[in-house]
Amino acid sequence: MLMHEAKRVEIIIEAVMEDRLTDILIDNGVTGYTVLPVSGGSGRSGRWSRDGQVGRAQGMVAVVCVVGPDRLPALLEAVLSVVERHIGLVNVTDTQVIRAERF
Amino acid sequence: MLMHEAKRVEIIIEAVMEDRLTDILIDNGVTGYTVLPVSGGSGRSGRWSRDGQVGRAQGMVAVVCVVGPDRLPALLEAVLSVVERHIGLVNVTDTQVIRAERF
Amino acid sequence: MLMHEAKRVEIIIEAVMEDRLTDILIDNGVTGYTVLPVSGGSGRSGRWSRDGQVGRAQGMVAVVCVVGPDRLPALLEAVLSVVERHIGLVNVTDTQVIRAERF
Amino acid sequence: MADAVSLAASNLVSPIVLSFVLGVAAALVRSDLSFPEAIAKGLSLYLLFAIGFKGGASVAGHGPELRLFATIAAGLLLSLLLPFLAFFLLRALARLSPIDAAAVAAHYGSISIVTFVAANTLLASSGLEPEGYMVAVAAVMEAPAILSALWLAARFGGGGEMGPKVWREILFNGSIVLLMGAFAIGALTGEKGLAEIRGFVVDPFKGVLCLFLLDMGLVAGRGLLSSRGVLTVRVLSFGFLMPLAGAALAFVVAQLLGLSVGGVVLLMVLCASASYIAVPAAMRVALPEANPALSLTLALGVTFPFNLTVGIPLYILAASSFAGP
Amino acid sequence: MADAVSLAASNLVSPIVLSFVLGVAAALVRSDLSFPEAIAKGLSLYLLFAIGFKGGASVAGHGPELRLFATIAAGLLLSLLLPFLAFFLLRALARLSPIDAAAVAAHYGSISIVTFVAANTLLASSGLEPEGYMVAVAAVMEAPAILSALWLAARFGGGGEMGPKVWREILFNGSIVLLMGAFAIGALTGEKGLAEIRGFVVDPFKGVLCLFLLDMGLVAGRGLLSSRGVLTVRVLSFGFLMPLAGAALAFVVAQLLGLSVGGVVLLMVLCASASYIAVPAAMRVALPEANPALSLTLALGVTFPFNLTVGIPLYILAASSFAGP
Amino acid sequence: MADAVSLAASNLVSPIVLSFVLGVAAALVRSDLSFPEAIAKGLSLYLLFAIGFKGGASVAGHGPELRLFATIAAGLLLSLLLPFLAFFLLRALARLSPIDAAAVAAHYGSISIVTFVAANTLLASSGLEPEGYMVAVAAVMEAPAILSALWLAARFGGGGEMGPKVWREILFNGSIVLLMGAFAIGALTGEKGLAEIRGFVVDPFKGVLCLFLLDMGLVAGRGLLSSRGVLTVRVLSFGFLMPLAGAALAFVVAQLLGLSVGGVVLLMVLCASASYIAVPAAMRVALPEANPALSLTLALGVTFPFNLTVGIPLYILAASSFAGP
Ligand SMILES: Nc1ncnc2c1ncn2[C@@H]1O[C@H](COP(=O)(O)O)[C@@H](O)[C@H]1O
Ligand SMILES: Nc1ncnc2c1ncn2[C@@H]1O[C@H](COP(=O)(O)O)[C@@H](O)[C@H]1O
Ligand SMILES: Nc1ncnc2c1ncn2[C@@H]1O[C@H](COP(=O)(O)O)[C@@H](O)[C@H]1O
Ligand code: NA
Ligand code: NA
Ligand code: NA
Repeated sequence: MLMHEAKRVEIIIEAVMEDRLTDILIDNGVTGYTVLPVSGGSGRSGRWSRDGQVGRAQGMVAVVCVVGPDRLPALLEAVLSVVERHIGLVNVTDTQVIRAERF
Repeated sequence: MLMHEAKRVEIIIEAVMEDRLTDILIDNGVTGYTVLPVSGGSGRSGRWSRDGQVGRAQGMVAVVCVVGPDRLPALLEAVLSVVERHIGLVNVTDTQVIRAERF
Repeated sequence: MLMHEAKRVEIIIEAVMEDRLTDILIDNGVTGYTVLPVSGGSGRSGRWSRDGQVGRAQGMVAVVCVVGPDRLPALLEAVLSVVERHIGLVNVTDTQVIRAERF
Repeated sequence: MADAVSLAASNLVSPIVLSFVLGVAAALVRSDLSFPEAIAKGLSLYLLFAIGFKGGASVAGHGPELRLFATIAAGLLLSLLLPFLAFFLLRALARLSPIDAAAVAAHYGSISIVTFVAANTLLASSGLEPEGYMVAVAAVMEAPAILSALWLAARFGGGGEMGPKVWREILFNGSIVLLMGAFAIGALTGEKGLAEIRGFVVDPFKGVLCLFLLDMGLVAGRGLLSSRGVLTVRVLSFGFLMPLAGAALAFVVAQLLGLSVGGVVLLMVLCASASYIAVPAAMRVALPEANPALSLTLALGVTFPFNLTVGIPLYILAASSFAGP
Repeated sequence: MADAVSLAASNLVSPIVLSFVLGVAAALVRSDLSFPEAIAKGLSLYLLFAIGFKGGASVAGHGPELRLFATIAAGLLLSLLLPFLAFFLLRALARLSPIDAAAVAAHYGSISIVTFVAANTLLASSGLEPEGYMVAVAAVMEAPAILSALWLAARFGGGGEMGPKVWREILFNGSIVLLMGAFAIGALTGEKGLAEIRGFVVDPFKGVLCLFLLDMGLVAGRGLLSSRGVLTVRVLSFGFLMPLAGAALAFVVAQLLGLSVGGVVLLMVLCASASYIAVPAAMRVALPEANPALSLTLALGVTFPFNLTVGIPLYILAASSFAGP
Repeated sequence: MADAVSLAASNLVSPIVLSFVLGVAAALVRSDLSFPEAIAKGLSLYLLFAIGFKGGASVAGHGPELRLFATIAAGLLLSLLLPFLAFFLLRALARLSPIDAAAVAAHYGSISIVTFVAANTLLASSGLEPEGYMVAVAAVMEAPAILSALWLAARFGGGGEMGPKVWREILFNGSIVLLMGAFAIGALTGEKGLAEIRGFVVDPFKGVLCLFLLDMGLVAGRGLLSSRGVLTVRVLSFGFLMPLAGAALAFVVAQLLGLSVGGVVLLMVLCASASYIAVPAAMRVALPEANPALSLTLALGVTFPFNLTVGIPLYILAASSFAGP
């Protein structure tokens, strides 16, 4: 099967910032992203869990975005503008996709 | 530690198609897969969120499947037969596993 | 943008073992990890789904941990000590991060 | 006439309708108010169980009737026929493609159980207790329209997948099984069973319905916001005309069946309402080429609020005017 | 005898049992009906809180009794001993490996709180109000069997991990803490506290139990479907014999303790039932080599339905026959 | 005085307070008892809807009053001013950085709706029915403190982001919209509406509150365990002093407004309590440099339990002593 090179960008970011991040992704021409819930974690700011929580202040979400390699720099620039002041983690992995016309 | 090459296949597919996809994975000799819930996303068909939804029509799931490299072509063939007519995204990443006998 | 090499370790492990795993991660100097819920899956021990379940005996979680390459061996050693006797899947992928000082 | 106005007014200021309005309003001002998916599903499980159980218990009280079977048969037939009417209107009036028209037609041939529940509640507070078996009629009307719509899609659009798997999924769809199962339990345990769980299925019922409608308002409002594009005037007008056409047809059939005023209203509501839970999922599987935003926005964003606010009082008015002196 | 039959019959057509049956049936026809995990957990939190609170409030009404402590001690002892009986039967009759036998034995030494709740509900509607402190007995019987089972696993199977961490997890297990905590709150606030929250812990209780049993039916039915392989006739027969053996033992002990008819029944139910929430999780941690499908299918798919439909009426019959004219 | 002691005692052994205590205790012994996030959110949606609706229905019963508007204006003003008092104390007493002090100040200027609900419930059982419109006062006091705090952060700490988007988020925050919306529905449908859904918003209310407080106890206890580091004695003392200061200020204002004893208590509770739902999220967006553990631990781990156990009875005592012979 013919596969095409692409980048899988995974952004773990505070739940309160989800909308700001995805707005900026769309504004920067990203054709799609997927949000995965996160149930807990740990980092320099301590350990946390969503169990029993009502407020949105504590907790992260994972946003996965598969893009063509050429779109990566612009996307990272955009992401960084949101993540900068906030808790967040960005990792980029080489991947391959079918149906490249979508990215 | 001894690591073995493998492929991490991530399939983001409509929730209503989950059973059809996993049935076909099992039929094609995949030894295992894991389904992650997805809380929202955006694509050419618009932005969506599972918040407050009752029906299963809207929404995706992420199916992760780690396989030995030799099994990849058959798996992709099988996956494509389900994804083809439906909304869905497949990406394949090189990865490494311990305990290769399992894949 | 300057990117740094890192490893993305994804551990799919029984939900009852989550705390033991994350305790050992922290004890071994891992600076952070993120836990994703898993809604179902299949493996040699059969097919399962979290739907309607009350107990924690059945079901897995996915723990994602991004680390600097130098920290990988120690981390895997630690993870294996927990996974060994239990159902679990570990895969390691090359990735790139911004802000390497965090890993 | 004064009665009609006062009925409509009292409907509009009921907590049930206002809760829906609140949800829509919150969505439109882009509030972040939202229900977790699990809670929304939990509320709908409760409503299906409670309405099914109460319907069954009421049938147990009255004993089986011949009219029960006749009404069920009529419901089945209506559900099979309505998609043809809808398809025709959608092609002629709304100018949809055959595939999209077939998909929307499936929604309108099927029923909206929440509209049914809301009508039931309003009828009860107007003293127009309907036949308990109307719940069973609702259940049998969930699926058949899908069959007609897929035939239409295959005939005119060359699409539509239909295997035995799809059929099992449609027939044993969760909401049908729960509704019919709870109905059976209610019928088997009767008044005694109802007395045992009245504190669950009766007392808090209306309040739970309010909360559920609040959530539906949020979902409908957000759906309207995000799919404003698909709603042309032609499409919109279908969302208002189709319920009236369905209700009119049901009115005639219900009179032939000799249903009580409450029963007439409920059959009208079933025909006037459009599915937004079971059918959308079935369409994604069997007719993936159809645009899902179109059906959902019409069913949940246009026809549902129309029925809830204007339709139900209208149907009550029609049914009671005809009923008597 | 006529009484026995009518009791069993009335049990079988109670909404509670029928809801479970509905769940199993829906699973067997492969309906997609399902409860979100969060809702299932929420229902179980409610049931534990309500049953604990009501038990405590009832103790507050009657004052502490010497018999309370004797019964708790007896429950503890039974829970420690039953695994030995179960282990023996599982090795001799069902031919399981030592590790699997030990794991299953832990489940049967512990208790099923939902079976307890269902029995309580049936007793209440038969006018056989049990001692309120039986809730505390249920709570203390949750964990001890794990100790015996792990000893058995270590002695005969060379397996089983047991650290202080495992112990804390078992003792402060969520369901034990909630049950005992709610019991304490009920005991402290008494009738007055109960009056304050009666609209929550009493009125809707039975209906919530129905919904929970519907979910359990779904889970049990799906479990049976997916693990038909593990259920040999020998293993199956254990699932029916063990509750009878446990109930018989409990019957004797309860008579020695001088419990009321309701109390006798509940002690029988506790000994006859098998854990499917707390113990399975503990076994995955401490005895991961054991096959979890075996224990779960037996406890939830065989013994639970057996107790719910046949067992409880039988135990009531036994306890009341003996109690006298 | 005897009255005061008995009031405090009866408060301490109410199921509501004990449920919170149980949650904290379970967290401290590291039990795995936990509520799914969806259930916790569902409970809070229920409480907001019910308290809002009942407040509105009660206003409908009494008709609008001039005092309503005066009290709302006073609440607004208090909410704008309290952050300055808090900021001063946090800088002088607790020695926090300007940014952290501003963030904590925002929490204490705003309100805790659960504390409000608990106080309401205790007042009702003491026969001190407060003004229904206090719910509206609570709603308007949720957001303004954020404005003051961000001004303080910008003025003294050089931080704080404030765009129109942030403002819309704060004003149309889910809990504000639901509380005010339900209040409006209650006010529109009045006693009749209340009668329709009494079985949902009134009867089970206290019990639901218990379960929610149990969950809050778990979250508070776990928060305390994991952030022991941030709580110096100086910071801790703020957590006790600030509610007293806020309550004292509110007491004076409430007397000037001429509120009933119940109304005085509720205004004191609003000023004495600190937000832990809406404001924490707003601070993460607008003031991300502030340490969130500090505010949350203070609000939920210190001030909330203080108000629940000691504060509310104290405020009731103060308000009733003054009210008359
Ligand atoms: N190395 C890491 N790998 C995976 N997730 C991480 C890592 N570091 C931080 N996180 C996630 O990001 C959140 C915030 O991290 P921090 O800002 O370090 O407190 C944590 O709670 C984790 O959910
Ligand atoms: N480039 C992408 N990266 C990650 N997820 C995507 C991407 N494109 C689409 N998706 C996901 O797939 C769903 C359907 O995509 P589409 O068919 O483009 O509407 C979206 O709602 C996303 O959840
Ligand atoms: N190859 C695989 N790819 C992804 N997930 C897997 C794979 N194998 C096993 N799993 C996950 O691990 C769980 C236990 O696997 P097993 O021990 O093989 O029964 C499964 O239920 C899946 O959730
Ligand atoms: Na219809
Ligand atoms: Na037992
Ligand atoms: Na305050």
